[in-house]
Amino acid sequence: VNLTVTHWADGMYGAPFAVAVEKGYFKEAGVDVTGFITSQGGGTTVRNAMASEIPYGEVALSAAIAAVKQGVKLTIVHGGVISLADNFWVAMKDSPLKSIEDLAGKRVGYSSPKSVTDMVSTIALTNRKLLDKVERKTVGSLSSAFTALREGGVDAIYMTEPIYSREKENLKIVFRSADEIPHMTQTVGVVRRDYLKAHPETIKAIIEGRRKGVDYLMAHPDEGGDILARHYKMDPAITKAAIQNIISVKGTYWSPGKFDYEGMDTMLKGLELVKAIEPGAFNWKDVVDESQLPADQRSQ
Amino acid sequence: MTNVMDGDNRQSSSIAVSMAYRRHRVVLWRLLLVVSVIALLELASRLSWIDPVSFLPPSAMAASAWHILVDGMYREDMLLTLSSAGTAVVMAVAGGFLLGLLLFRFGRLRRVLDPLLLSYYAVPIFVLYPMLIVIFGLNRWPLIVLGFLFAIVAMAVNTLNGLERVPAVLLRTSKVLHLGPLEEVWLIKLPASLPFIFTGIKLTIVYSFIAVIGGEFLLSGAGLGYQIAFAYNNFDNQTMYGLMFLLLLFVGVINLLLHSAEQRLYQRRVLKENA
Amino acid sequence: MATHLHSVPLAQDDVAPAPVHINVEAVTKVFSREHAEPVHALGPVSFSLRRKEFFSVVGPSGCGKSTLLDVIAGLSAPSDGVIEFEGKRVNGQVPDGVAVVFQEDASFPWLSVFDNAAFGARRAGLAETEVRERVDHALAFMGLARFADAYPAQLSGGMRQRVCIARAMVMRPRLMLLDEPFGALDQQTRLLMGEETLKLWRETESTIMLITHSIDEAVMLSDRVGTMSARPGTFIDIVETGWSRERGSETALDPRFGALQSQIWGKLRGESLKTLGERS
Amino acid sequence: MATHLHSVPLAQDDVAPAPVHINVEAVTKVFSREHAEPVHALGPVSFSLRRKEFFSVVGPSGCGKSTLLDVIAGLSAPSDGVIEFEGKRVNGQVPDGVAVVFQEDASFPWLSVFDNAAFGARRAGLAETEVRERVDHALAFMGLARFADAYPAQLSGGMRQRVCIARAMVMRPRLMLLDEPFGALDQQTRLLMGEETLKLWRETESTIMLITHSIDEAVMLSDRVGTMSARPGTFIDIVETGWSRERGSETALDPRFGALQSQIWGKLRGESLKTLGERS
Amino acid sequence: MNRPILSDRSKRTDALLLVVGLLVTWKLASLLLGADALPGPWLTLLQLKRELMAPDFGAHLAETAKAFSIALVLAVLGGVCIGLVLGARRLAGDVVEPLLIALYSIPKISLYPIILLIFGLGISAKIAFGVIHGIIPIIIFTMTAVRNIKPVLLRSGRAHRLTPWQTAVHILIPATVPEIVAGLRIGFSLTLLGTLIGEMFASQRGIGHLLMLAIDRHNPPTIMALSLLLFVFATVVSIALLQWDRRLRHGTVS
Ligand SMILES: Nc1ncnc2c1ncn2[C@@H]1O[C@H](COP(=O)(O)OP(=O)(O)OP(=O)(O)O)[C@@H](O)[C@H]1O
Ligand SMILES: Nc1ncnc2c1ncn2[C@@H]1O[C@H](COP(=O)(O)OP(=O)(O)OP(=O)(O)O)[C@@H](O)[C@H]1O
Ligand SMILES: [Mg+2]
Ligand SMILES: [Mg+2]
Repeated sequence: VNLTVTHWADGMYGAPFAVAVEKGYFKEAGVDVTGFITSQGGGTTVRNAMASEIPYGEVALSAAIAAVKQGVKLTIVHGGVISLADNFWVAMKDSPLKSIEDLAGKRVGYSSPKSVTDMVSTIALTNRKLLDKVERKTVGSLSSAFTALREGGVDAIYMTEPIYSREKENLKIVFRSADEIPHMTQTVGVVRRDYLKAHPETIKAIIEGRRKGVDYLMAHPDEGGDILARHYKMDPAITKAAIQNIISVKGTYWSPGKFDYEGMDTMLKGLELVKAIEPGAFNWKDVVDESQLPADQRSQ
Repeated sequence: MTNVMDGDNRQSSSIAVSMAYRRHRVVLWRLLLVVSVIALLELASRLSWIDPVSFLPPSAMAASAWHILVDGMYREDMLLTLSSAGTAVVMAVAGGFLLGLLLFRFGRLRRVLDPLLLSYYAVPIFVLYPMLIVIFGLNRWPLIVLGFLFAIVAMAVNTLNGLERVPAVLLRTSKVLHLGPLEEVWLIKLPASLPFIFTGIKLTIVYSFIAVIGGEFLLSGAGLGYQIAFAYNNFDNQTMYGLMFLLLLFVGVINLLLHSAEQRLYQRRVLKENA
Repeated sequence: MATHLHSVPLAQDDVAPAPVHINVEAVTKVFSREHAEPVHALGPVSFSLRRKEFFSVVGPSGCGKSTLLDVIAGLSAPSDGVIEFEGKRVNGQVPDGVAVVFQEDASFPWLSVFDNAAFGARRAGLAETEVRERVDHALAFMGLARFADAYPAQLSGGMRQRVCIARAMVMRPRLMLLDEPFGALDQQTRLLMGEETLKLWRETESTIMLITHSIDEAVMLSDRVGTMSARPGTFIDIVETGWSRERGSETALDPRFGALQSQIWGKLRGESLKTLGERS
Repeated sequence: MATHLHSVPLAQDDVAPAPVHINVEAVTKVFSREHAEPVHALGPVSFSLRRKEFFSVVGPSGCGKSTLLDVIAGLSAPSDGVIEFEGKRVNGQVPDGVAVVFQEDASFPWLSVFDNAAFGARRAGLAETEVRERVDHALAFMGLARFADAYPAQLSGGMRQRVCIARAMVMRPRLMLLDEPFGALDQQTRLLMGEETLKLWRETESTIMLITHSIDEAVMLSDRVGTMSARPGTFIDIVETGWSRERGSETALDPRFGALQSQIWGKLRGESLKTLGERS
Repeated sequence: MNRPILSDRSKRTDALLLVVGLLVTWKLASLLLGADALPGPWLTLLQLKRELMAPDFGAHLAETAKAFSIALVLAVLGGVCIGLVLGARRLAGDVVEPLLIALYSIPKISLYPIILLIFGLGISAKIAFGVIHGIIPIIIFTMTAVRNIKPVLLRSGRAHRLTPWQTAVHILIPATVPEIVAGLRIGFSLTLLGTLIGEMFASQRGIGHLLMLAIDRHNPPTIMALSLLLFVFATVVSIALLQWDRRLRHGTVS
């Protein structure tokens, strides 16, 4: 069967899955995973996930929240990526910019309003009291962002792994998002509610397989890099560098399953801040179901 | 002639009714079609035959559209999109017509370019976006140019089709009357190929909108397309369908206006029978 | 300027030889077809028209009459030979002062009858009052006054052809080339139109070359009648009628009428038979 | 089935009254135009054709002849009145056994001359050998044998019209409706074609209604000639010629020929003058 | 009117001229914009070779080819048939045309949820995307052409008592071949585009997916290589259609 993983092949969220498939962890746990689906945009990914044979996916938390708010019947079953370790703000190599403070009076490109890059830059700059001193521009996808940066349309842009590791000779990091915002959950695992009820064991198996993948990755980052490179069809040097880069940031990036409610709240607040969702009560209890997590990963 | 036209009163009034029907039947049928489709969709979504997460009842779409309009929260985005698409349409219509003329005039140019003209639609045109940014900078122009590029060929091809269908005897007449090349275009070729030109304009409008909105959808941070994309990704069906409804309405109205202008021009040329 | 005159004697009522208006020398036309042998459509043809002459051409179907007209008007280049109009060589361009009425319907479907008739005059930059006057006259002349606001789609075949004649007439050309302009008219209307054409010809003093399928018409109206052979068309006979300029349909009563008619008829019969004679 | 017969007496060489083939009763046609007063184009017209009759219609330009043909063929519905063909009402469909040759060029530009001529026969499902035979015959008949592989764009106006006649001929219809089919032909060819049409008519035993602009042709070929008034066209006169079935162009030598001709001529003159008389 | 018949050699010169012209323009643009934004021809060709050598490229290609060919058949058959009907039935055409065009203008990507709902994930969703992109231009072109057929030809058809089907096959289609082919050529390309867009959303296989990936990863050489591949493919088909059109048209234009 296919599983849905957001940014499969161009983000680091898929690494545990790649390892779990390669090492047979999913099979051991009792699901035969053969491939992964991804697509443009969080909403589409959630929709694709809900339409799949196993309606499970590791998707952007923001998309999951939006979906729940609009009445999609899904349940969040595990934490995914719970830090911003793969998220940087970069300038051209020869740029004088060295830190977030240098951005005052400069132009920074984020992808689009109400997006995660909008939110992260807003929070980070607000924390540093720089928000009104920096001119923020929308630059769209990474391709056009890159072009804008190269052509001098903006002075710094958002950047994510593993693209950063590929382009690092041309770029320099101005600041790392994780340094400004230590806790923020990016992705979570979601399941269609009726499926969870009918096949809890399948979900449990997926979570278990993924967890083993995470464990292996932390224990053998280099081998993990090779595996990821095979699945992503990339140069192993790049994936290895990316994994190293992520691990070097303190804090957990790939959660073995445990939820980081603080990071989830940060995301929720951030979304409200950039007006991506209407402010209002949102109770995690109603949408999170920890019953499929291994005992050591549950909150209580 | 009078004895034919003056039937008894009943007959003439029934004739009047049938004449009125004839005149307005297109509008009537169109209305009927639209209303019944909408009713069907309304029913289907109200009765939850269609998943409410995927689809809204049309009445809710209309309500949301109305709300958006009154609220004015997307006014700027709408103006942005309309002005970009409008600029693209104007450029593409003019450019496409000229291109069509050139191709018609210079057979060799046409033979050389012909195979490329249509195949370029096969390449997802937004891969050009980064290049356009390099050329035009980080503003609306890359999108406008995207709309222009996407639409111009449809216009050119239709112009070409139309020009080819101008009866040879009319072109010969224009030679006899010593029309200059410009006059010939304006007074003979353009009116003679008008039906095709109209089709070209209609497609140009559609393609410009598709490209501009699609571009916003994927690449930009503002405009109707972006807002639709955002609402879509956020599962905000109210806003998404509301905006789509407005868009549909807008393009629909433009098309209807064009269509009726076309009809008015046609009437003279086409046999209209009262049988 | 070519001074070559055709050997046929001048009309009797001309005192001095009228100047040559158009001169056609050794003109031929061959159409090449893809994947087929070329069609030799016309010629070699040589003749000249005097200024103010009324010249008619008759010939079997497909013999190259329309082709000849095209070539003279400068609408298509001859494969060989030279055409001169008013002393200047015709060279891929319709010379000024020439009007053409084509065999096919050439009315503009998007213009009303009035605007169709006014088209050429307006392009020539005439004042609108002048245009209006000329068009009104021409439409009345053609019996179309009541259809001035109609569009060609609402007219019968004959009416559309009359619109085209009106359009040419409004231009007051020095040379009128008419390709079977009365083809879609009934015999009686045709007769009337013929007389009107004579009137027009006298009034405007233009040279007229008329292609027609009616020998009677040709004989009745013309100073000279040229008879063409079957394709490739050449002139096998050019007869002078000798009518005075002030002629009308009463020429038909002239004893010479019958003689001319049967002379042409005799020539034409063989050619038409040749054309149709390709039958098995 | 209507048994109403027109009051004009039957042809002399028919012994028993021939059955009615087509019956037209009180037919009118009004074209409504948007933003303009409607045009009353035709009628009311009533007449019938006998089986195997050769009927010609003459009338001034724009009087409604083509309109009448359209209505009879079922190509457009009459505003009022009834048409019956072989006892069945014609109702918005061309009945089986009817072939039409239109006034305009209706050759299919994408088909060769041969395929054009074969079009109807092939659609009717004839065997290919039969089609080939008939088409070869028809093209030879029309003097087009050498152009079988040409395309209409390569033909002269008259040749295209002959292609359309061949296409109708190949169908061997029981009723042929011909709208000025010889309009683009020269007089001599026209005469020859007329005689061929007579031969065809005798051979195939079809009923023919011929719209023509030539009174001579009408008188020479027909059993009866109908003369139409100016628009709205009605029959002001239907004369019986009384020729035998075995006639040819020698009818023109018959003393009655002149009388018939001038009778029709007289009627038509007034109507044509009326049409053109709208002039100022 | 009598165009000189072109020799094969001058045709070949034209083609060569075109290719060289395109390559030079491309190279110049690449120099001007920088190889990072627009990789030059040689770089692109190298990348294309690399893409073609990739072990699973064949599978991607096959996936796209399958979805596309089905979509194309549906779009062409459907488009031509609907176009013929709408063109021949004036009333129906007048009623439907503005609606069709208006519908066509909404971003089709936003129809994705509905398509997903109806077709689910996988090939049928891609096909649906291809069809909705390609069918409308074909309809519009066909309809316009049918409406502009000389009336006397249609009357001839009626005089021969053709059934609607026969009328379509023997009159409407041959009389409108040039426009139908033009419609096909646009429709062909747009169907391909639609299929690719479908793959970008609903699939993890196919050329469209590769292209999206390249865009997401910001990989200009791959983007250019795949675009070139598509472009060449579409051009070849376009030329073939053109050739076919010329064959059918002989004699029609003098
Ligand atoms: N474009 C063309 N290509 C090939 N042959 C042509 C072309 N145009 C005309 N012809 C041929 O040239 C010959 C003369 O044609 P033309 O139209 O001059 O005849 P015409 O005398 O005007 O006949 P009609 O009286 O029937 O109008 C015909 O045999 C025709 O087949
Ligand atoms: N579609 C139409 N709309 C309005 N009026 C029309 C239409 N078709 C024909 N008419 C009018 O009907 C009248 C008769 O036309 P029709 O074509 O029957 O004449 P006709 O006798 O065939 O003339 P001709 O000998 O010139 O061909 C004309 O006056 C014309 O203006
Ligand atoms: Mg001719
Ligand atoms: Mg007529």
